[in-house]
Amino acid sequence: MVEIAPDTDAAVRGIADGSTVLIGGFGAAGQPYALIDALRRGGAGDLTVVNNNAGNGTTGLAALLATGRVRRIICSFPRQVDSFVFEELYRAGRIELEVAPQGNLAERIRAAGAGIGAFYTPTGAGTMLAEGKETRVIGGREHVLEYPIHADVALIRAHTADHAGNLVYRKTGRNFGPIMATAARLTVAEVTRVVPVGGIDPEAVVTPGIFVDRVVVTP
Amino acid sequence: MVEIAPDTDAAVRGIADGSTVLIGGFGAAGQPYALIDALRRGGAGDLTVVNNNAGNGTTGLAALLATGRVRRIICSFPRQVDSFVFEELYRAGRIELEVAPQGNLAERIRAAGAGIGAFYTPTGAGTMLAEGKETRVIGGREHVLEYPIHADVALIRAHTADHAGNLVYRKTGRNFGPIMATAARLTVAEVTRVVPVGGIDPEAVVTPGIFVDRVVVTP
Amino acid sequence: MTVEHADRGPLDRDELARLVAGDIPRKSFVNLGIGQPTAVADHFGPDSDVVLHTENGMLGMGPMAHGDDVDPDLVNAGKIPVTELPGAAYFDHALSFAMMRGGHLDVCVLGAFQVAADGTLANWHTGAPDAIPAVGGAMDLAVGAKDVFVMMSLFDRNGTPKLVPECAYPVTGLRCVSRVYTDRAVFHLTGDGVRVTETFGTTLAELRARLDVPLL
Amino acid sequence: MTVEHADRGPLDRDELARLVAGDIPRKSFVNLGIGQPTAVADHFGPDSDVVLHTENGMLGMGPMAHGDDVDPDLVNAGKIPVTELPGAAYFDHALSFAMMRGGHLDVCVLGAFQVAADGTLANWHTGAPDAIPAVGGAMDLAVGAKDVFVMMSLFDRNGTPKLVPECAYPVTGLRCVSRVYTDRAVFHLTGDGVRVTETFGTTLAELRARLDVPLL
Repeated sequence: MVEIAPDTDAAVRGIADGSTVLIGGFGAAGQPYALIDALRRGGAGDLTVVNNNAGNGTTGLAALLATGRVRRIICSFPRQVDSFVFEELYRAGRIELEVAPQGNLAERIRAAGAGIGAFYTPTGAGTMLAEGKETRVIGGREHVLEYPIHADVALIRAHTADHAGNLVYRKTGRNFGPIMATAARLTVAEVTRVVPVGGIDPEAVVTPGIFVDRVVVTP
Repeated sequence: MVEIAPDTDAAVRGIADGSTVLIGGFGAAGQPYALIDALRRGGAGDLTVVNNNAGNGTTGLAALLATGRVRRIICSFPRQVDSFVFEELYRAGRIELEVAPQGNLAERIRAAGAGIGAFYTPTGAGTMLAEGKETRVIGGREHVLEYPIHADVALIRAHTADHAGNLVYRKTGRNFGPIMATAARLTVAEVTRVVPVGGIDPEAVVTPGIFVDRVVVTP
Repeated sequence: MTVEHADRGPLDRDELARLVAGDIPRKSFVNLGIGQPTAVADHFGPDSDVVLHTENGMLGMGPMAHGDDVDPDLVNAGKIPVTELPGAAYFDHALSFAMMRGGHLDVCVLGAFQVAADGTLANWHTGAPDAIPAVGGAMDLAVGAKDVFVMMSLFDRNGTPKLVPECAYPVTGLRCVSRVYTDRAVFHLTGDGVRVTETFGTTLAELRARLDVPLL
Repeated sequence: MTVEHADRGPLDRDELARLVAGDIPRKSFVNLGIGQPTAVADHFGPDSDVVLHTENGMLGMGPMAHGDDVDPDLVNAGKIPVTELPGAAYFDHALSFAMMRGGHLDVCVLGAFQVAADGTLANWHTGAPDAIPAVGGAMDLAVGAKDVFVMMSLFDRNGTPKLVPECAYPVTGLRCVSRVYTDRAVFHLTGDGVRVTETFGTTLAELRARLDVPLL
């Protein structure tokens, strides 16, 4: 059974310095703003953050970056019109950046959750992003060997949870949530509402409760 | 848009000799009996069939095997109390058998659909089922290199389709259907009913229509 | 420290299943193998909050279905009709095996032909030349579950021990079993060796004499 | 066979988008890259039955959302609010990229800095030493879509051709582009070489003179 945390601070308790943190969301959609704020307040440092982007505006992930407590970010698209917080840190050499093709990012997170040790993909073959990586020709096509991204913590946003920890999402807010939930030792979901066990149709569950450790309701 | 076939014979038309055919189902649950019967009537031979099992009783997959037109079967669990059709063929040397751990079978089918060239898994390492396969130690643990199972055809059973080809399944009848639908050049689904476009909640779609070529309604 | 129950007979199947159930922590996610391990489900207390996984795509599996409750679309890994509990979830084989292989199940309970002292498991193939091999999800559970418990009789019909220095049967997984529950004793396979926690109708000394495996 | 429209100017952006839309077969599953390719969506006929994919997890994407229809949970790959059409489906990033990488999309339309004669694409990185690299889903689309169409101006501001013998910019994917739609001409990149199907405000002879790429 999942833990229903009384507030976001309780929901993120115990996140240690040096943690690798998966953060859901694609831009604003599905970004767990309240949990990111709680992580920022919690003060953990030397973090590695995995997100599709590198924050935008001054809230959420951007505000976390602004504290200087993120040592390294793994993402596919750090450059947005309003990603100035990241850009300033990056140009000042105060944050490490690993850029991965978005599909490799997703597949590497899924691989961690699914117990895959590594996989070959044609994505990125022959490009800068494959430099230094092992390659192999399979079926006449060059493939790159990619490794899973295992994490200590996943912070995601879903729409509804039940008391068994089952989650459903809302529209394109789903994005990385379901795979990130599988890839971390501790998965925390902020949701709009929690319903009793049996309140979600078993056929419609997207993330089964086995992948969810803590849930917190946020507006 | 998906094609709604008028009957099962039309639904399986054009399946050539020598095809690799993914057949959904785990035992009877989710087994597309009507499509298998149509494939049998269609007369294609020299088939490779991929299913979790190797048929049971005298109907469905077992009846197809009984025609002698399946050259080879890839499955995880051919031995059941009533798998006598397969057993007789196997002992007579009239069918080839490749046994794969069920998780490798599922992951290899998924890999074909997802464009993965190969993957490393600890499942099977050090066992007979890894003999002759490439291995590599990752994170201190021996892994086996497994390749995708690409198919010409997937025959699956779902519960409801809409005219866009979106599918939902029913209970544990879901099993291999969603991944098999992604791994074949031609995917055919038998369903209990077809509803208009918009008749399935977009949040509850399990197999999006992009993976489905033909749908046929069967009782 | 071994607790010896020498003044009674070996456990029967029901007692063994109850013993295993009692050792599974509350709120665990558990997969029970087909055959003998299935009976463990009958012995979880009402407050155990154990959630059962079946590899054909379900969490929150309930007891076997009977009569009108039988639904051909709702079966367990042994193809036996089962029921659905509140809070259940259905998913496809990719996600179901991701749970198993990705280390998300707390415990699986499997039967075995043999278990080696280092935890290597043999439970899928007798090795007989005319046997039709069939592995199902056994190798995935063996490598993937956080804890792999084995339930078996300690001796075969000929009195030969099934806890062995090295498996003679084709193996299912290397060094994966953490505990072996038998009718005669419970064995914890630790990094340091095999510890006997309890005996039934026998003594540690007697087991030392009958097994080829050093016991701590 | 090249159709020369020499008696007119080059295509404007709208005409180019219409041209691309007209070449996409009915009932195709299509991903439109951010920027200029997005405009292609406005030119599908009512009976085209084209289904739009957005890599952040949706098939059946509708036009941009305005006013009360804006929903922060419903955006396209450029984070622009969009709408949902009947028959839409939502899914996670793993399945969305499985569609892209597994060869399920019929067509994707991408912008480009440069395309080489062999179909090699450069569209993600200027190569400038102070540029912050950002790739998104471009490399996945490049290797995964059945047909990769590029939409771009044929010449940059300095008049330098962007269809080149070899890319000078860091590449996105090798030998992946099948067609290049530009304001001046449409190029089909075949196994045998580059074929010009149509010209606008120019001639095949003129293009032969200005491009370093042999034209069939």
